[in-house]
Amino acid sequence: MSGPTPKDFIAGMDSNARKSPTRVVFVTRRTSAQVKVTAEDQVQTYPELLFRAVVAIEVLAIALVSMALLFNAPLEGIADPSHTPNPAKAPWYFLGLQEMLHYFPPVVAGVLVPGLVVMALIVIPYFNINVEAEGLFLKDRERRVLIFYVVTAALCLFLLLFDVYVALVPALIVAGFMALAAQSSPQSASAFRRGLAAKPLSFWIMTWFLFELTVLTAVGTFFRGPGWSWVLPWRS
Amino acid sequence: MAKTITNYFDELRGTRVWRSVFRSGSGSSTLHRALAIQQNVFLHLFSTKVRTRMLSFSATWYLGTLTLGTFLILVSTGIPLMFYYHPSVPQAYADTKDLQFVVSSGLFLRNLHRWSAHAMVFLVFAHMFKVFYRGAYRPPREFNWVIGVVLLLITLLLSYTGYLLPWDQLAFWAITVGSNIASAVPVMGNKVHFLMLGGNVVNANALLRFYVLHCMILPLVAILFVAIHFWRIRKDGGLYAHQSEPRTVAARSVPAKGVPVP
Amino acid sequence: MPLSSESSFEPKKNSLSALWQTLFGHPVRAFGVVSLLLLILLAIAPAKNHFSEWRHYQKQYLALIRGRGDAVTLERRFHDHDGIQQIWLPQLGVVDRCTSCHSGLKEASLSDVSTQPFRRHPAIPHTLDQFGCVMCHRGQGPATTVEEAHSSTLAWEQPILPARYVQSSCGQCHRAPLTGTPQLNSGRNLLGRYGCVHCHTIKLPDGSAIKPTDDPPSLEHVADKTTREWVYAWLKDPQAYAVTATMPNFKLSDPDARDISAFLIADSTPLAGDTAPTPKNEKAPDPTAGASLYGESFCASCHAVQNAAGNVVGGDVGPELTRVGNKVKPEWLRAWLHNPRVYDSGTAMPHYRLSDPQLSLLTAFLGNKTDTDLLANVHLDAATPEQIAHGKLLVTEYGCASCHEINGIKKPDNFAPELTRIGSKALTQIIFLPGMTHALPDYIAAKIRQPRSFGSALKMPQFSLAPGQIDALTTALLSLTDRAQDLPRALTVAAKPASNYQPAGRAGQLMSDLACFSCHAINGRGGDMAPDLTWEGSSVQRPWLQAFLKNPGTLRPALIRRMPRFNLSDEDAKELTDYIMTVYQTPEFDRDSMPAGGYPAAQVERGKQLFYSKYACQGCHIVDTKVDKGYIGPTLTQVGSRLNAAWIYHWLKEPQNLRPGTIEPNRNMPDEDARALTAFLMAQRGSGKQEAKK
Amino acid sequence: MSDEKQSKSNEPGAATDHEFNRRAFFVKLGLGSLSIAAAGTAAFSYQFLSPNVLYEPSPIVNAGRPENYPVDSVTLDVNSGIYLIHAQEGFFALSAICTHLGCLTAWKPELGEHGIIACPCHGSKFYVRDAGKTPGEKIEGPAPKPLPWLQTSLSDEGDLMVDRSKQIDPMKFLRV
Amino acid sequence: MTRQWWTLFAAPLILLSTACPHKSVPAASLKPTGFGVTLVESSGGKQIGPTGMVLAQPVVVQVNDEQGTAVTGALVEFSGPADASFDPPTGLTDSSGQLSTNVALGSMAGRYQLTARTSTKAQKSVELKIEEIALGYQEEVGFQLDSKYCARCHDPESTPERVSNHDNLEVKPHAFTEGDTLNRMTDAELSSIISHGGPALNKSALMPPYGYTLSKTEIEALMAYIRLISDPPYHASGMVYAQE
Repeated sequence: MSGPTPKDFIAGMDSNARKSPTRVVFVTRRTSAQVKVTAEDQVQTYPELLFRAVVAIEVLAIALVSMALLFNAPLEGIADPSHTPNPAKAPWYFLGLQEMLHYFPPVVAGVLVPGLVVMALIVIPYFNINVEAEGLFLKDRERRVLIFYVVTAALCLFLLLFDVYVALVPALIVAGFMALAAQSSPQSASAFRRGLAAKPLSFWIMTWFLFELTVLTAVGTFFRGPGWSWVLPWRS
Repeated sequence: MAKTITNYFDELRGTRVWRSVFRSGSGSSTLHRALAIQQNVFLHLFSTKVRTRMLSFSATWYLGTLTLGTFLILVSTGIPLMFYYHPSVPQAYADTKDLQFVVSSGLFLRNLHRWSAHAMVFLVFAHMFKVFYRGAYRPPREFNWVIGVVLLLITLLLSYTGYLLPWDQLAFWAITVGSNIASAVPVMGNKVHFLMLGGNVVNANALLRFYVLHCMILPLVAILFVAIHFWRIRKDGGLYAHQSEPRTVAARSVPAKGVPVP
Repeated sequence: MPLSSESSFEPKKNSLSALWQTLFGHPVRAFGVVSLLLLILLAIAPAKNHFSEWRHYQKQYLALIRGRGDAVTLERRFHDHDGIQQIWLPQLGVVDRCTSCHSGLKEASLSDVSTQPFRRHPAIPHTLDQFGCVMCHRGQGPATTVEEAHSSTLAWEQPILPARYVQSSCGQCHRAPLTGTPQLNSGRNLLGRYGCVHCHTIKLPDGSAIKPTDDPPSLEHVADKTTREWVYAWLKDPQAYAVTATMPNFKLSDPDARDISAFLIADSTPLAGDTAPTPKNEKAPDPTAGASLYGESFCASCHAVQNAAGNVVGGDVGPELTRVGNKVKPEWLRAWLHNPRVYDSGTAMPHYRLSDPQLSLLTAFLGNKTDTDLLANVHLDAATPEQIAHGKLLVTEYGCASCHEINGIKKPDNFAPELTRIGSKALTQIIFLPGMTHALPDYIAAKIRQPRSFGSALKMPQFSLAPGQIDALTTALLSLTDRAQDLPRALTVAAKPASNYQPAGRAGQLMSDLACFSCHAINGRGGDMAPDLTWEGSSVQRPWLQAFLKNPGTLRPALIRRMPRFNLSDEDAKELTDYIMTVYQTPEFDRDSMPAGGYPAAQVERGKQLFYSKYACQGCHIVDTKVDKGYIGPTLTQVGSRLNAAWIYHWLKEPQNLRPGTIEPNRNMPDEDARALTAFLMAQRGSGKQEAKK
Repeated sequence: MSDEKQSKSNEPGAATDHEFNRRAFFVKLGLGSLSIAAAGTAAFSYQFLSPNVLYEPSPIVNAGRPENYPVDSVTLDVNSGIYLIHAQEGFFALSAICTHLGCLTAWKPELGEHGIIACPCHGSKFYVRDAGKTPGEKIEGPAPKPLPWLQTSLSDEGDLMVDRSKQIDPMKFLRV
Repeated sequence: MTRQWWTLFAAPLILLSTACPHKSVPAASLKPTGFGVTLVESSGGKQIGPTGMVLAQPVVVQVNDEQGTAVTGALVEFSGPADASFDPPTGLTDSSGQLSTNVALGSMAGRYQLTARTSTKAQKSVELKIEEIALGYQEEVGFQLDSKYCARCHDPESTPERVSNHDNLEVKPHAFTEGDTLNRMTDAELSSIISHGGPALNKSALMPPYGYTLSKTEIEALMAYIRLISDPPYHASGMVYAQE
């Protein structure tokens, strides 16, 4: 089928039923179904997708092989329980955790926070609010802005209490964008602000999490030296 | 010459033996192409068709594919490495050195394994965030998202257990620091720590446990979950395509008869 | 990314983008190109493996030996062991692949090759196959790349040991001194001699600890001996008082030195008992007589004095005496010379039985050895209690009691870090100074050279050591490795156990009173300045020994260090003689098995012939003072009345058997020659002239 | 569906013969590269799996001083699997590993006239000291070959050395 | 989308280039203020020391001008075989025209040829060769044995600590450095004279036999030492390590 066909609804694979409701067809007895579906363009998985996938994996392999040829994996002295290197660092993906352990008691940073994060990740799809994918401040604006300010202030206070400036900075930046989003409307002239206004709560939480994760991991990896004190990576 | 090879391929795909093994014969018709997917034990996890606009790079960044790629590289480099590795103290360290210095290309394989492991952790994270920002976790895909979270944890565990195996200072202290986090869990933390290390400190027991987890249990669990993950993509209606994205343009972008089938 | 679809294809801007389009514009093209790239990259891995460093060196080696005369042999020997070479010594924990590149180590015919890694290894008493390389040279044996093997970038083990410290490796297994390791031997001596082990514990693999060999004086009665001003000057700079002083410089500030001196003097208790005999109506003693008494008593065998040219002349057993007059109080000095054992029961100084006039002479002579500059600028006010209290604090803080006995302060345990395994200290545990080479030897040497450069708050004092001594000490410390500690007992070469032999009875008391062991060794204990006396009873004749103890004559004219005269009483001399003659007898032979005289003249004459012609003994010994000039061995003019015939006979047969290490060569003498020589030597009873001289 | 596909391919400028051949070339290039890579991987694996160093005891055994072996003695070194025999003619070494299935044989001085080597597994027996027989020769049993003679030599320090990796012709004795 | 596709091709090249090690030579930062035309050795040549250790005396060289007067501020560089080291390796001559450096010889026993170099005003290079001897383990053992057994007669130098017996002997022993005499002896002859004494080679009986006192290895060590220190050098040993 080529060329646009005027129609009201599209029976598609889209999952957002509110946005594109599926047409319901009543089929009477002894009448064969006559459903006109404008299906989306599809191609054969083999070879179209597989070829691309293979090329993607090959490109990845090229990158990794070059890296393996250029840089040797680290290997230090034999494990010696009597000599602790300073600093003793966990694998990089745990350095965000280790950085938090520097501020919070182990139960909080090592168990509570990661546990909550994993729980949050698991429940995200089942969380009603996310399904709507509506801009956070589009509805019930005053109340939500109030809640936002209270929550942000509480979080900042909490971080300040533990002197976690490393986590405070990303939190404040994200909060700043959220404040901007609260002031933006979908009719805004700026595309950026239109975009901000349309972001749902889940987006903001995830962005905050991503930002914190990146900053904490980067700090733990590059900016921490002996005694978990600040160092500059370029001044080894 | 080139032609002969092509013919030979076609002939090969037409033979009874080929057909008995792969069930799909030669030919480039849509049916044959569909059969090529359906009748292959690995490929049948995919649907036979995919929405055209999902082929575009920006749709997925191919992050899931790339993650699978790192996993394949890790398996194919990890198995050879096992041939030269004894999970015992202090032999493990000497073996790692031997891999670096005397085993032919051992250093290369170890490097590739190590960097791929890091890449996999990174790609899994990236994949997760990409999926989230595209909203691809929404019903009916919510359970596949949960499987994805489980796979993230498995990936972290795989990487973490592998970290100890060289038995060097880096490994030992990273695992010591990491395992002490586990013992912070109230009530059962110490039990978990004890069970995980097979003792109170990181020693030969811990090495053996981590080895078994790293080489045996976790990869099998990972493969199982990856299979479910892929299968669920098909069952949940293929790769998620957001309605707000342009489709007509994407639809035109791929020539229908793009790829000649060898 | 190469997966861009054709729809995004824009009109060709330039040839580069056209090429990009051609190669990656379509998945199929991208697949072809990317696969090819991957293939090329994958091919680099085995190629990299094939062009590994060790293979490169093996090729170079083959090129090197190709043109040589014995190329065929060398090549065959090389190809017997192709590929990576490995020496594996499970019991030592050594895996060693150095010979993969160092291919010519065992090839004697490559002695003219000077390029590394193909040099021949110089001769050593160990074989490569049994010891490997890293046992001695350290470095990383399993490595097959130049950098990792030698520099060991992450200090997996230790980097290659610089050649100047390589003797330390011998010390890992060999506890006893070796001929070929003078530096290690001297370093080990210095550890004891400079008292390092007073503060640092160094345990040996057998569990014992290295013991100090210096004898820091007790300070319990220091006020009897010296003045506060001297203590102050000494504390400020011990080497200003005596250049050979082993006491280190603590770099004390003026107030600190003032307070410590105040405390030490205040803390001192007077020595109990009547010690100093009061001199009676003294005349001014004659300085020349004092000097000659100093010389006759052979004080210089143990004590050194700085001469006008600034050279330190004399022995190093006792302290240098150049400025002793500044140090000691005359009454203490007199008491000390009278009987040193009263003040210090363990001193190495013999108890000379000096007469009162002699005491006065020596006291005056030594008391005049002063340096007016030494104490010229030291003016101390009376000590306040605060100063004394602060001094005590400092004395505790600096661990003075580790070396000296001080009233009211206990010797601290583990005052300084234990050095038992210092030679294996991980580089990651070391904080280097800026600009320093990151290597253990450099760290240790720098620590010894200038301990306080690692931090002004550090307590370790500044020792006064020559560069060679620092190297020696570093070598000795580097030998204290994990491997040395953990080596299987069967593989170590133990040192002779330290002897604590103590002669018994009154003679034993006499021998310690005379400090015989300061110079002589008996049964493994004692100094090496004078002959070993273990078999002295078999060696000498009783009358000679008794006379010698009373008045030691000279046996070796070229020696400057000699047995002093102790002014022994007859009964003391007899007591000692009896003990020596009875106890110190060798089980090898019976000393009375050969007669002292009555040898046939022909045999004596034959002995003389043998002495002068066949064996040419006159090269080292003197029998006839007119003709002979040999100054190496003892003079034999009176040997007939000195030694036993059986001793001479057995000595001639096998001298090292009776006194290990003696330089008298073993001549493998036939019995009759030895007998004839014995007869000739027993006939040498000295001329009357020499008797008279004595 | 497939009809739609077909119709799409007829778009102008889509797949000319030239274009098709070019694509086919790239496919072949890709598949060819991957097959070479696969073949290379096989060679690579062979290389990788062949160890370059071995942690095995040296084939050269130091048997100690010759004086420790009296004339006409047969000594079995269980650890290294060799017999060291001091015959009238001199020293020689026999492998103690049965040529049948590799069991460790035993020295039975009480059997035969002069003692024999017997394998406990399948009953092979070998001569050692019988006159007129080459030591190592089979008496009976399933062993296909006689016990091999191993190279013996004297080290610089005068110790007896046996090289288990080198077999020599029988009846070559080492005289000390 | 990057269009720098060529980086993919460049990667192997980069790989190859990283495989080749680069050596950088630090430039001398000293600026000479004077120039001489000759370089003479003041002291420190022909020393004997153990391998790798700093020689007891520093090596001192002097730079002179045409008139033979000392030149101050001339730049002198020391160099030697790879593993010999100098402290300092370069320097300017002092007011007496001299520069002294502490030398540590390399790890191999043998003769080390060190080079001192200065340049004239016309940028012409002037060189001076200095020779030192390093004792290896074997030679060190030989040296120790020499001092214990041999030097008392063979070394004519007398010190208060060790009086030489050399002058007391009717037949004067050869100093071990006398290459002209000792080099003519073969190893077998030398070994024989040490083991069996002078009469073995029809020489003086004053040389006693040491074959029953010293072991074979000790005699070999002694010979290695004698061969190494002989002057002129013994042809079959005393390997010369010149600048590589």
